[in-house]
Amino acid sequence: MKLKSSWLLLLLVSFVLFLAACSGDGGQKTDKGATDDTESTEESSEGADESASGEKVLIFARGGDSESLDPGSTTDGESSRVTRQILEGLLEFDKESFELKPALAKDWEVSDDGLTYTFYLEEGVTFHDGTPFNAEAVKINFERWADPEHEYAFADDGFVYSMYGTMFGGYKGDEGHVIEEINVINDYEIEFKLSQPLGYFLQNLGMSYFAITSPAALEEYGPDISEHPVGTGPFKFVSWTKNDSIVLEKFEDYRVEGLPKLDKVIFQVIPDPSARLIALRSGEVDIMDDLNPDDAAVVEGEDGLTLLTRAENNFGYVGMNTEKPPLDKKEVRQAIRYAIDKQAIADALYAGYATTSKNPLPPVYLGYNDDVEDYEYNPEKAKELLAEAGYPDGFDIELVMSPTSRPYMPDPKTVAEIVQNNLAEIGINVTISSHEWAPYLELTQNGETELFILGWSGTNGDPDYFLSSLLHSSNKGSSNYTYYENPEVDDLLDRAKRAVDQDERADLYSQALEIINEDSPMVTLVHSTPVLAISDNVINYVPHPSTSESLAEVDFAN
Amino acid sequence: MSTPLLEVNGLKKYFPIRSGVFGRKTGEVKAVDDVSFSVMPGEILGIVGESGCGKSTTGKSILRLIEPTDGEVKFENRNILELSNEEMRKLRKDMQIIFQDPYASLNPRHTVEKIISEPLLVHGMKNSKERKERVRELLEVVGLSGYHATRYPHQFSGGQRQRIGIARALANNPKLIICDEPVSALDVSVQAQILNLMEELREQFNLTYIFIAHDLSVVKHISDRVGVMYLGRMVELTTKEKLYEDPKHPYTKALLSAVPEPDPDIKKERIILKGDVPNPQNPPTGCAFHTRCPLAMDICKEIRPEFAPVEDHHFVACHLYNDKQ
Amino acid sequence: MFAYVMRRLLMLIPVLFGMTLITFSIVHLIPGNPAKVILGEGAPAQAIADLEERMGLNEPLYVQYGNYIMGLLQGDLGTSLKSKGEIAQEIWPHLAATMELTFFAMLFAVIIGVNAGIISAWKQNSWFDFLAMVFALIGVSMPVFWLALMEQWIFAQELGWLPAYGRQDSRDPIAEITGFYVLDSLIHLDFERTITILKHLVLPSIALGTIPMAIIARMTRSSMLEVMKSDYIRTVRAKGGGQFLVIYKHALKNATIPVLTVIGLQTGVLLGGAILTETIFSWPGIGRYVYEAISFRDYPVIQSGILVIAFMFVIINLIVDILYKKIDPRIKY
Amino acid sequence: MKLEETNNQFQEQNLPPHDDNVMDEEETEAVSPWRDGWKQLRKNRLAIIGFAIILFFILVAIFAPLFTSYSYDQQNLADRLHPPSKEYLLGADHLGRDIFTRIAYGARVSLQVGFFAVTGALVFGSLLGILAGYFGRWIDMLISRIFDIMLAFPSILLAIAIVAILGPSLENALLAIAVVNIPIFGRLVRSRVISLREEEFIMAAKAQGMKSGRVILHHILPNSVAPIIVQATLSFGTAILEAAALGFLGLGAQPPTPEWGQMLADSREFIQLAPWTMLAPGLSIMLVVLGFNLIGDGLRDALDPRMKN
Repeated sequence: MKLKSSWLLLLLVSFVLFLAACSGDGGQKTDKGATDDTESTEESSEGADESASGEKVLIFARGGDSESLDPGSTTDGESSRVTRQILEGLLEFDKESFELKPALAKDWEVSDDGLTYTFYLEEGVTFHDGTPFNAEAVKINFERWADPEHEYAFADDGFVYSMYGTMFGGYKGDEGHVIEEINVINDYEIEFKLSQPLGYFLQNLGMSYFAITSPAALEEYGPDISEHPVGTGPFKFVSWTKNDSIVLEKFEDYRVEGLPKLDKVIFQVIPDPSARLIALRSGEVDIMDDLNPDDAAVVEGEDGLTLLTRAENNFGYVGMNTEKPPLDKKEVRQAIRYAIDKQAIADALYAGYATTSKNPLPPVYLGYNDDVEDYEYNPEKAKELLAEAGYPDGFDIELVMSPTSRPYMPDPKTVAEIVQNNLAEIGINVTISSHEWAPYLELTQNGETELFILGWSGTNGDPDYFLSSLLHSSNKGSSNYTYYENPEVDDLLDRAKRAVDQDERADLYSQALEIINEDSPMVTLVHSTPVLAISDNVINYVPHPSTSESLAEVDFAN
Repeated sequence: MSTPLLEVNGLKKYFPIRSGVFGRKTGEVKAVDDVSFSVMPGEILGIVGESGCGKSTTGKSILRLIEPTDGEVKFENRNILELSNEEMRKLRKDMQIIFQDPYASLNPRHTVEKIISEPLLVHGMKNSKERKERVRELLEVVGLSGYHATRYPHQFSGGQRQRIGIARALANNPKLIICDEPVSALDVSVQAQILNLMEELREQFNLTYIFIAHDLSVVKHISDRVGVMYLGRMVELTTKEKLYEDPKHPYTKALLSAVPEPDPDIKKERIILKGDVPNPQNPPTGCAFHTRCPLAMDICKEIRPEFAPVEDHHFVACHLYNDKQ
Repeated sequence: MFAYVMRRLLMLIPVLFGMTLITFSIVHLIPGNPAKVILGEGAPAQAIADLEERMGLNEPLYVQYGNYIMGLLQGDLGTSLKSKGEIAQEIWPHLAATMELTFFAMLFAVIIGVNAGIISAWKQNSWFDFLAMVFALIGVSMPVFWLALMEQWIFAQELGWLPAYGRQDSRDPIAEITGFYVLDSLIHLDFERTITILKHLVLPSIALGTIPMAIIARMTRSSMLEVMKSDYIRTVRAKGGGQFLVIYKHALKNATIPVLTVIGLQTGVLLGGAILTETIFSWPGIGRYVYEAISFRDYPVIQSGILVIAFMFVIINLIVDILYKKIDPRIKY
Repeated sequence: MKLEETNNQFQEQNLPPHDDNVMDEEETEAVSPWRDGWKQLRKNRLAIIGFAIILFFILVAIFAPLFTSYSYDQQNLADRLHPPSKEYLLGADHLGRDIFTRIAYGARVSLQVGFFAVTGALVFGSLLGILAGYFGRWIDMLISRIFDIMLAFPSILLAIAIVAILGPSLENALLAIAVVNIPIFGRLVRSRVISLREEEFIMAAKAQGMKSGRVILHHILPNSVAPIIVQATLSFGTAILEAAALGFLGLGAQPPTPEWGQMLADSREFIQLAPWTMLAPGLSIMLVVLGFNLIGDGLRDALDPRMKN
């Protein structure tokens, strides 16, 4: 008996303490709430940019956690966002575009045949673990990605470098693999020999996936490298609480004098966009990515917050499996393109932060073809085309989608509902079925879907990454989800890939886009301009179209 | 005499006791331990004993409502313990039971009509009109009225319910009815009414009863022969007259001394049994009664007395008498 | 008592075995190919086949199950496909986060529920009783996720009293010792931080604890009403003076059984509800860990996560049963 | 509050024995135990409120088209996130659909899910419970262990896993909820059967020579119905909550089906812009569940006072 009452008493006491603690603080907060709303936000964020120890700590709120911090073995944007701060590649992209800039390689040369690239490396750079950065380190990293048998490939632990395979034509021993050999000329000079020209070879090297890890760390951590990244970047890795936060701190010996400005960067996971915004407004975080476009107006109207946009680097589309009847008929596909009101989608769901698209390529890209004729919203024409194709009364069809928010499409479910509504007008009866992201991709890859909603974001600023991946027949079963096949297009894309002259490439891509527009394997919907919000006292933060930007120069005002 | 209607030989029912980590069998309660007797057609055999002595278990084991552990139950010369479930089910037409608790033994969600007509249905009376007729008839036989048929058990008093129970038992004209303390739950005034009814019915329908009770006064009223049980064993069995006039077993004597005499002038020495009924999980060795027996001898602690006739139709299990033979 | 505990532990073995069988079959029934998931968009078929072979996915099912059980017996919960990390290590912080949240939710439920129940019974048919029981009824019917959203809207967004997400101030993360942040902050003697962490606990604990709170209130009230009919209480009442405290003490003792019952029954509900609460409040707990693993088809995490949650549930029920037995030896199973 | 108002309708066993001729007047009506329960229930104010709530939602579900000039999937993008007004009683959602209309049609979905999930769980649970309870031995061992194992998993987690296997859809969510509720009914029925098996009237039925099937169907089942009905009513509420939770996680009904949980999930993004969109679906879920809980409590008091704790 004594035991029972005593534990209850203990609970009682602890709860009273708990309440007392909360109410005490709650009172304080109420005072704040009583003053002007905006003032309180400023107040708290001002107090917040310096932590108790006087450090500059930036909190970056995002929707999902990183998969892995080994940049080569993941294709996940949330991973490269973080690794971008810790590791660097030979080259990097300019702040707002895909223009190449030197990074670990201060200079480079390309042979006339486009088969030999020589890089001159920065000298005196050290990794976070104190070991020196040199040509040998570069070679080890590239060999690790290319060769599953390499001692640091960790293939037995499930490490796969699929971005390397995609960008460099496969792995060691594969027919299409372009990097034939890598020669270390001296500590600070390295040479890549290609087996065939690759129009976007340099462009690839700017991607955050091909960043250089300290070989000593690979040796030390083995497969745990995915949780202990060691690079030459402006910030050092400190800790990772899964599904919660990743903490980075300033790398004092960073190769660029005076950078980084911040002492600490914390990537905080807040899955729900509205909770993320609440946190930003209350000063709990400084930057939030993936703002719901509808909330952009809220942010713009609020003092203390600034709305930022990323440059268009993507497009969202409704894919049509060109092998499945009745979608195998070109007229049906064109009818569907006419039936969908892209403008309404852009206006309603992106709150204006999107432009309708006619090419499966963003307008800033090489080879963008502005001359193709857009399929304006025209239900009448759509009905005619349907009748022409032999479906005057429409048909039943399934539309598959995944509700996961993507940069090109913050709310796929709503898009699906609008598409369903649009197609109903021309007699096509759409059933929506939603799946989780991973099984959804598998379904579409296997060509088991009819209509589906997807999109594509650029990573290296090259049109090949869009067009070959999505529409080259050799990618059926992987990223060619529409199962589109046109030998003419294949040929144009192949030639564009190998051409070294950029004007020639642009022309080839324009021609391909013309044919694709006629064949209509997909309903291109919009190029979205992802919006994000930051606290006003964060300065020098420039969102990059690839979604990964360096935070080295970011600082707090005052 | 003709052949017995029912013969019980060496009937045993042991309930296992499980305990410990693995729920192993660590012992058993010998609820019925080697009981034998027989019942003649038209006879009323009373079985008495204190509660927990195994008399109810005996009754239910005979009907296989509880599966006996061992022994032989012969009904009209068929060993019913060897019958298949279906054969047994059919035989139940002839062997019925009236339960002790008239409140618990009637399904509270059925009308009287349904309660009484159900056994008719399961034994082949498919015509519902016929069944209705029969239910009315039975109700009147047990002293209720036809209009009671549409009511539910909770609308009746205890005595009325027991009448319903009797009507149900009678439904298929059984040969044997085991009455498991049919009146012990009732008021004394009602008890007599029910007992009288049962006697009338026996004559009317030529029934055979095994009448189980915990007090001798009730049994005296109705039985032809009486068996006395103690701790799962039969200790004495004889005709009613002999039992009441010349009880042999010390336990029977003690029981009888507790029966109130209608005539207060008759002085009677009351035998008070010392101690409690022993734990049936761990019954005393030898004669189970020796711990409480005023006449216990050394041999009683060690050897179990045989259940044997000491006179004609008078069986006793006691060393006092075994010696005399 | 010892025999009882031992028997309960032995009875656990087939249940645990069945649980592994269920988690194993769930994972193998979920459509989708783990190798493809790992390799991501656009992996060549050969690479997939190679990976399948390396992962042992080509082995017959019983071999895979055998390997799984052998691994479990050695404390190996597998490796996450997504992060490539050891699940046994990854799962602990999540588990700690959920346990802390569940604990405070239960604490809230017990303190409020027991007291409301006692006072309601004491003041039977008063306005307090009426209000408390109406609240309890509404509480039992509350969709946890809606309550969480409303709390977030009102207290975090509109009033700004309490934080909207997470376990702590992320600007100033705690140095973890046990993974239970309240405990950790107390160990650091950093009481300011304790308060911050408690503030983060308030909204999710209330969301999660409302249903058990309502059930406890109702059960305590009805068991109290029976106690109040007892002679003991009648005597105290008749005497008058200071009676409330006497009865309160008496009542607390009697509240133990309903509280234990609810803890036993509701832990599962809490652990399940945690998936929703954790998503809304960005709580890095095990519910979210498993849920995200399901959407990414991280099979080993799904398998081990579900198993760990079920295991926790089973253990808590075991403890509750043993406590029952200790409190009231008459209870038999 | 009448929660405690115990009635003794079913405790006949405890009544003192009456005189033999108490109730012999011919007029006495035959009072079935069900009717007693109903009488008791009618006196329970809270249960009546519960009935009123459920009746209201049933009417709304049936006559939904009469209440509104919109259809549940009619989009009007120009009016998206329209605040409540004359035109849109409860406002419009992110696709400019009338929330009131969607709530009304959503009542159909929720009530149907509740009904079919509970019926499914009840039928299979009772079947297994009877098998386990009546036949005992290894059948009981097997079934009871399966129940133990299923109950070891938090139900919503198990339901999520089942939906993950089958793919998200309303039907699969319903199936999952039914499956996770099977052991609840199974255990209840099993324990009922085991306690009934010892009752004398069951033994009496056997003594009459009835076959097992008849004993189960005519004697055990009818006497287990009261607690089953109570549990079914309470489970109705739980099932609706679980369906809404699955819908909230995107694992339930598919668009444009107006499922309440899913509506809540959709409106969650607009907590800043249009918080009213969250109110109606949440309140509807709560009210329906509350209604079933009130009825369940009332039924428990009326039909089966023994179940109370």
